[in-house]
Amino acid sequence: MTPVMGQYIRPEAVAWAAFILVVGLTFAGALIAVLPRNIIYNVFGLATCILGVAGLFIFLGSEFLAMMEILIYIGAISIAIVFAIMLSQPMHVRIPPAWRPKLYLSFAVSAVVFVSFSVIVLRTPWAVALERSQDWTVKRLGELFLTRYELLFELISLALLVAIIGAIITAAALGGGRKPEGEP
Amino acid sequence: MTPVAPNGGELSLALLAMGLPLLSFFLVFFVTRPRVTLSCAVSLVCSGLPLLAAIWLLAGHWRMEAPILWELTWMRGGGVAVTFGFLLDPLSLLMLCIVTGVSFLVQVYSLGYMAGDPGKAKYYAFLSLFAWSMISLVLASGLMQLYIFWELVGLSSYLLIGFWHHKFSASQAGKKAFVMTRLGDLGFFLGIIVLLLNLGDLSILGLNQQAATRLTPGLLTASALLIFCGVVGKSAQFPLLTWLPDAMEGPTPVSALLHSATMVAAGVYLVSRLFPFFQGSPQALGWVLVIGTVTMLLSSTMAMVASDIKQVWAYSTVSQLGFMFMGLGAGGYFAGVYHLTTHAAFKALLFLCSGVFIHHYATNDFFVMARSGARSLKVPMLSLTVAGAALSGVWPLAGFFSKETVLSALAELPNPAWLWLGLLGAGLTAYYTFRLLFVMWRPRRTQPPAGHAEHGEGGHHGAAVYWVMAAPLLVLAVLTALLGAAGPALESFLAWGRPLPPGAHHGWLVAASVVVVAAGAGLAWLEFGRAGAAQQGFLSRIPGLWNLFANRWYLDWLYRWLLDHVVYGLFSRLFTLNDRRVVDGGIDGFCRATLGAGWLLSLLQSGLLQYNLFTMVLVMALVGLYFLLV
Amino acid sequence: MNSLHTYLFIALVLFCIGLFGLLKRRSLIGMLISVELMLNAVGLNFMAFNRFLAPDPAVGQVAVLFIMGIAAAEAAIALSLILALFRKIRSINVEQARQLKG
Amino acid sequence: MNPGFPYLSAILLAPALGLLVILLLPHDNRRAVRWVSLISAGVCLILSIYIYAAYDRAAAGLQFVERASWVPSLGIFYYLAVDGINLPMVLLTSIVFFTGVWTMWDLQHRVKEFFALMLLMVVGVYGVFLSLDLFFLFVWYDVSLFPMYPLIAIWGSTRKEYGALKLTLYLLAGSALVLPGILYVYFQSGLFTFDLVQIAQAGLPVEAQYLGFFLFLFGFGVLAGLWPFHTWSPVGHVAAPTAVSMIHAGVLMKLGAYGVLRVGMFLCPQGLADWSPLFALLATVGIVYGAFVGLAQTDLKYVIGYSSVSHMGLVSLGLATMSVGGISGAVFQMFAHGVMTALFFSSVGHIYDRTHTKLIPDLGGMAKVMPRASFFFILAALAGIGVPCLASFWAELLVFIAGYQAYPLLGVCAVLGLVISALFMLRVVQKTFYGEKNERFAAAPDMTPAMALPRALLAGTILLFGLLPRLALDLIDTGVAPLVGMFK
Amino acid sequence: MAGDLMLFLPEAACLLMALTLFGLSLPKHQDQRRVHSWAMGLSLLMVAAGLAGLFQEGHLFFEAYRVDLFSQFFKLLLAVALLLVLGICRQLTGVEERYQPEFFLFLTTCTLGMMLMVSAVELMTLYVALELSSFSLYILVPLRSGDNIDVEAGVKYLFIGITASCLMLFGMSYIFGAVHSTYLARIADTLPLWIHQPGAVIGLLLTLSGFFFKLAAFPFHFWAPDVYQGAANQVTTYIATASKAAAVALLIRLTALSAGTSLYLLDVLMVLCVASMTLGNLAAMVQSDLKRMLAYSSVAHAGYALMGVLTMTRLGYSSAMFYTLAYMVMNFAAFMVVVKVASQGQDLKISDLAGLHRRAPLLALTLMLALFSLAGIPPTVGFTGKFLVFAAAMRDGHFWLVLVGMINATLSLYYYLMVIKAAYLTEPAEPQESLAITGPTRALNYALIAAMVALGLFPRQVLELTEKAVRNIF
Repeated sequence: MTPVMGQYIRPEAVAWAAFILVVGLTFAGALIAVLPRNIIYNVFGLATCILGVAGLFIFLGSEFLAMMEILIYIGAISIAIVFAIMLSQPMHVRIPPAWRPKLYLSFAVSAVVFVSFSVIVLRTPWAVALERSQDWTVKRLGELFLTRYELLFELISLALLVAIIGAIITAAALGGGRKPEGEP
Repeated sequence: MTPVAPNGGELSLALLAMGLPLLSFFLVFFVTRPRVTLSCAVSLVCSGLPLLAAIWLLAGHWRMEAPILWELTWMRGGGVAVTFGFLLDPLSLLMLCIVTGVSFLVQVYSLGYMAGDPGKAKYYAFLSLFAWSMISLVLASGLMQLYIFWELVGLSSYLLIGFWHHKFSASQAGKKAFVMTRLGDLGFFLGIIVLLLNLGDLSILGLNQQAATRLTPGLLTASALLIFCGVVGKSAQFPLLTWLPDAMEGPTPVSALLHSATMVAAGVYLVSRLFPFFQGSPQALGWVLVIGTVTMLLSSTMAMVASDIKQVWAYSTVSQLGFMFMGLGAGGYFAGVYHLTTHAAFKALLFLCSGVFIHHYATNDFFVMARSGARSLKVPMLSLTVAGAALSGVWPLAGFFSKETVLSALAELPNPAWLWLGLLGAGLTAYYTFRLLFVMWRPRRTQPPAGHAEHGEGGHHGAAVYWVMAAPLLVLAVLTALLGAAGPALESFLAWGRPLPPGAHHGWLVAASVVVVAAGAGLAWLEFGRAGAAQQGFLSRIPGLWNLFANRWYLDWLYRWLLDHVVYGLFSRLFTLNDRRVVDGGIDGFCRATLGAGWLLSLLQSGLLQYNLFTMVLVMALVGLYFLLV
Repeated sequence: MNSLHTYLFIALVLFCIGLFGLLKRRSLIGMLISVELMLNAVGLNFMAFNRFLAPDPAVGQVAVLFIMGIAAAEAAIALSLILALFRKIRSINVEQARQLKG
Repeated sequence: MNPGFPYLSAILLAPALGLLVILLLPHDNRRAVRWVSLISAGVCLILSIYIYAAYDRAAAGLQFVERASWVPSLGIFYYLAVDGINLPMVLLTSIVFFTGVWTMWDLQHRVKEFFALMLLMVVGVYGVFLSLDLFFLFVWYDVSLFPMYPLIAIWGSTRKEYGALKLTLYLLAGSALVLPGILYVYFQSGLFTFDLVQIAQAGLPVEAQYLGFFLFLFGFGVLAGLWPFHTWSPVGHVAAPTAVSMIHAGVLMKLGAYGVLRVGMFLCPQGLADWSPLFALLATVGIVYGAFVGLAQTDLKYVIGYSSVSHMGLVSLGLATMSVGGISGAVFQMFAHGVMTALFFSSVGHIYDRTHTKLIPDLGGMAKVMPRASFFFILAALAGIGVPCLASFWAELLVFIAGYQAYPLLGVCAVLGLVISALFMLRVVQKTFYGEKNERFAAAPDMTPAMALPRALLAGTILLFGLLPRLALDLIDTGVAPLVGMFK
Repeated sequence: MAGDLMLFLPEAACLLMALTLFGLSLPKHQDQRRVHSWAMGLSLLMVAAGLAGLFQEGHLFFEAYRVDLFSQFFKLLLAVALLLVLGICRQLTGVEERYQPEFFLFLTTCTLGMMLMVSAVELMTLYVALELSSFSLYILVPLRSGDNIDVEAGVKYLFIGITASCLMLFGMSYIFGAVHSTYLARIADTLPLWIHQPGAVIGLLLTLSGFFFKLAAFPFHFWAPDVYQGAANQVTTYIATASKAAAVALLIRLTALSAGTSLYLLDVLMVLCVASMTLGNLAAMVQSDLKRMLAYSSVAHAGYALMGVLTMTRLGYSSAMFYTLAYMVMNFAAFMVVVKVASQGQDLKISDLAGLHRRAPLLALTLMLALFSLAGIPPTVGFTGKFLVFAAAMRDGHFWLVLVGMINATLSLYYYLMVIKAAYLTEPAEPQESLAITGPTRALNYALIAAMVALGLFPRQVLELTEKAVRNIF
């Protein structure tokens, strides 16, 4: 950013713009992920939303997390979803029109949740911790992984292992026993 | 009068009289039943010895000074004590003799009457049971003991009436007798409770001495009337009088013993027993008089149209009992008891005689009997005549004297109407008695054959049987003839040997009653006795009355209606419906509703995943909202 | 923008959008996508608290990281199950899968 | 306290041991199963008679005490003792149990299971009567109830599954009130003990007694056949097999009344005072109502079932009077009615086994066909209508006196019920045993002497206690008097 | 480290077992019998380890992991549950043969997850451990052979599970926001101050929802009927026993955080408790599939367990623990019979039990006792458990709750009786041959019968143990 521009565009404004952009990305992505009936749009929406969230993470002070977010969600989850979509070929399956009341019901429930939690958020006097450390480095994270969250670290690897074996078994084998007519 | 304790002899005699019949019952019923002869022997011995004991006691205490009392606690619970024991005083001794005497005679008689019956041993067991209950009733020292045996007597009556239970009418009659007397006993029982709760003392002596002073008049009257309810039931007084005629479905000796001489007289005995107590309440005595009068007249009219010999005597029993109550109600203690005594003799005799005929001719209809040649049975025929005359009050038989005492008691009353009604009753009695006698003596061949057999196996069993049955008749006939003379002696005995206050002697009363009896007998002669008489009563020309009398004033019909339409039709049916529909149905309905709710809830599990998710999230969100609102 | 409430509300909106999708979408994969949105919202929440309130900023990050990891594992299992279901009933429409009810 | 031989535990254990032995016996060995049951029943009977005789009436109070801590942290005790109230009940149980086992001697169908369940039920019954610890009392209470379901549903007759289900659910619904009641009392007493005697002595807060008694009254009342919660009883009786009916009507229904007495009235005397008008009213309605409904029944067992409702109403009325006489009468009535109704059902059971009908119109003239069975039935009927010198007369007498004293109007109605019950009992006797005999059953065999013996035992008990009521009442009074002292 | 190993003994044994099974699952063809024997042996070892570690106490992993009597009690319970379930897996007819080693593996990892869960005192650890056990179950459910419904059940289980865990995480984030820590010890210190703030209490409640899901309490019960029916019988057995135990443990731990100071939490728990009981019992009444019926009944039982938990007193917690033990025993007994009767691994209708008393008297007896126990009839353990739970509730003055509970117990009796009726009364349409019962099965039956009665009549020792355990957390 040049100093000239800095005269006209204050850093706060840029930050605001960036923030609004990020939030916009998040919400727009979320809506795209949820609303269209075409599943591929949804995946794109998810990816967009993830980008937004990653941006928000940056705003919240953790670039590392933003990176991991993009890595895991877009790099792993979204890809996996795309594969699943391709394998299950849902594109050519005709989706019957939605049952309207269900839509309203979903909306109502979400609205109720929104309202009640908004009030909760507003009514709670969130208190700031008395002493606050400002150590945002990744090193600190690494330390924690090897000390206080050591068990957690081991555990999640185990969970992932189980998930992978399980996914292999389920995806590779289940349902293989009985194929509908006409399938090779 | 303070009672004294019995000495050893008195104690053992009284206990012998009370205990032997029970022993006999158990022995016969549970042990010797298969062996008929042995059973009869046991039973006879066990009823003969109490008779001897009774006579011994009576003779030994002819001039007793104070009542003899012996008691032990039978049951005690929660402040209520029931005593078991005996109270020996003139009244109970006299009654004891009557009961044991008739009982023994009837047992002898039954040897013949029940010969060949397959249930003979059981029959004797029941007779023993009855004897035990009746003796214990008579000797009871307390009202509760009296009540207990009162009920047991009712039970024996039930068993004996329904003895030939394969006959529907017999079992029906037994049931009717039991339930109707039970209805009366309801009052009796409540009366006892009232006395117990207010007086705390149920001993007969205590009641007679203290009740009048310790109870308020209202309570006294109430309890007396309640007790009298029991009497009404047991002695078949109006309005509970219809069971007694039906009770004639039992074997004739049973009728003689229970339903004429002893058990039904227990009511009279009870009122006499508690006479000082009843005297405490003039209203109560007034009711006794009224009920007695109504009953006497009503049942006399019924007797006038009956053609079943036992029915006639049954109605007559009811009527005579009513007559006794009139005597008692009028304040004539001796009158009632004396009539009870004589009545026991001649009425038992009447039944036993009838039993011979029934046994012989296998019919209950005296028209048929007469036509079949009843006159040829000399002893029964003569006895029947003697007893019938005594019943009608023919001089010098016992009935005449006792009837006179009752009438003179009535004459003491300020209102002459009672006397007139008594005389009317006497006339009616004479009429129906002589009606029967004339028919029996002077049979007509024109009557249509009718009637039914009580004794299925009737027929001839030979001379031995005949004489076994005839012997008791003779004994009773003699008694009937002689008891009239024993009146004054009895009177002084019952009054504890004290000199009697000179009662007003109504000379004209004798004349009046003779005239009335003669009129009744004369009318009977005109219609039944004289040669060429149609043997049809004047009542048969008045169908309305005839039907009324023949149908027992429609009392039975009323009861039947009440039973069918109120007890069964209304209460029983309604309660049953309520039970099925409301009480039970309500529960079933509740259960069905629960199941329905389960079914509805299981619809929630529709298989659609997202509706489940809705519910989950919604509930949690509502829980959040709840927190915010509260 | 530098307030806790802003982020909390962003997270909440995201959560509700995800919830809406979860309840509405009939495609199981669509539902899974919605779930991912919800998990992101949770992550945002953690990070927001972490940023504005928590004594140690590392804790929130760790939590979010683990949530991501678990989300990935979950997605793997979910997708494989969805595929298995697809092979059985030839559909990934959740409303077609209703043999179990009552 | 008295360290001698643990008689009460022995009574409790004898059927439990029998049960174990039966479970280990092979299925086809019916003979051994029967003998084991009979022997354990006999042991119980002998022990019961012994403690009945050995109980020191002068000393009164709780005797043969066995007390040990079970779960100390909750204050649960293993606490067995007898006094004047439960001793007659124990004797009753033994008599009915013994005769019941004997009555079912000829059973051929799934013998092992039947006797096993019956023994289990009896263990429960003894447990309830002997335990003075609320926890155990409830445990045994339920133990005695649930075997009813299989017992009725497998070996029963008319609408057996319906009857069994209704009965079980109904009774356990009743116990759904009892358990909260027990816990309520436990915490309200502030003692944290389930020891019934201790709670009773300490006394509950008056305001707690109101709710407490309500719970016990209706919880146990269901089992006592308290109107209007009685319909399970006739339905269940009709469905149940003979011995089960005997134990059920003879003993189990007493559990309910016993519970009201022992738990409700001991712990909540003030509550009883509050509720007694309602209690007495329901009891009286039950008496009259049961008699009237019984009048309209055509099934022998229904008749007896409703007579039980009526008679148990008397028990309730006696309890509601809060007087020594009434409660003694009620306890004695429990005993007397138990024996009587057992005799009823065992006679009906015989008739049903031989004729395969218990419909009154189908029968008739049975007195000729089966004199023994008829005799026992008629004797029971006579006891049922309160004929003097049979056991229940005395009980009814006491109850009526006390009832009249406490509630004159209800007392009169109750006495009226007696006439109705006389009417319906005699009607049944007449229609079933008298009259023309039905030729279809003319050849039906009477009881063999061996099978008549258990019935004779019951009949003998009725007569014995009828002639000598003090055998029981003196004892009962010693138990009741202290209780009534608590009402003052 | 030796001391640490002692602390970690049950988990270490479990881990060892998981690794061994993983190794066994690698070869393409594996003798099922051999794998089963290994599994049995190792799980026996695990039970032994559980017993040995029962009275250990201490912290591991920088205070993130706490070993005390409370956790060890549940670990032992879990180990025993696993052993028992493995015990009825000898004939795994319900699972395709080639996946049987994996089947055992996932059972083990699930147990491991739950063991870690009961000891974890840090929210994230808790979450990941929960997911570990959940993942294993998500995979176990559709492992059934032959049927279509298994995958459907798996999918539903999964989606309800992840929804619940989303809610749970959302709640955790609020807790984190309120008390700034994920350590339960810290939370327990701070939370009572915060409990009247909506963020904290809703956070706590939402956190509980993950365990409501495990426990199948209302409103997170919807998976239960489907999964019980859809999963292989052995898996259902496992879900119905072990995972319930872990859920109760965590509910106790988490509600204890509020120190019983929140009336609101109490209200909510009460509502959920009543709703669970009533809904479960009512819906169970109309079921015809046995496992489905048992599923609804387990919803009801979740309500009873909640009743002990919601009092948030020592008595309540210890009674809830006892109830869990009781529930495990009796439910296992019931399912054991289901497994044995469904010898082909098929679903059982209630009517399929017809004539069971003839086909297998011992199984019928066990079933009857188990059902009576479930219905809360003394002298079985189910009664004692219920009694204790009710006592705890009554002590806190929840009279109506106890009354509702008892009425529900009566309702439940209805459907249990229907099953007993089928087993004991109904005769099968066509005669079926009797079931062969092997010696070990017979012994298992006797053991279960003895356990149900003995624990019912002699609860003293176990009760003292649970009371002691509760003192560790509260």
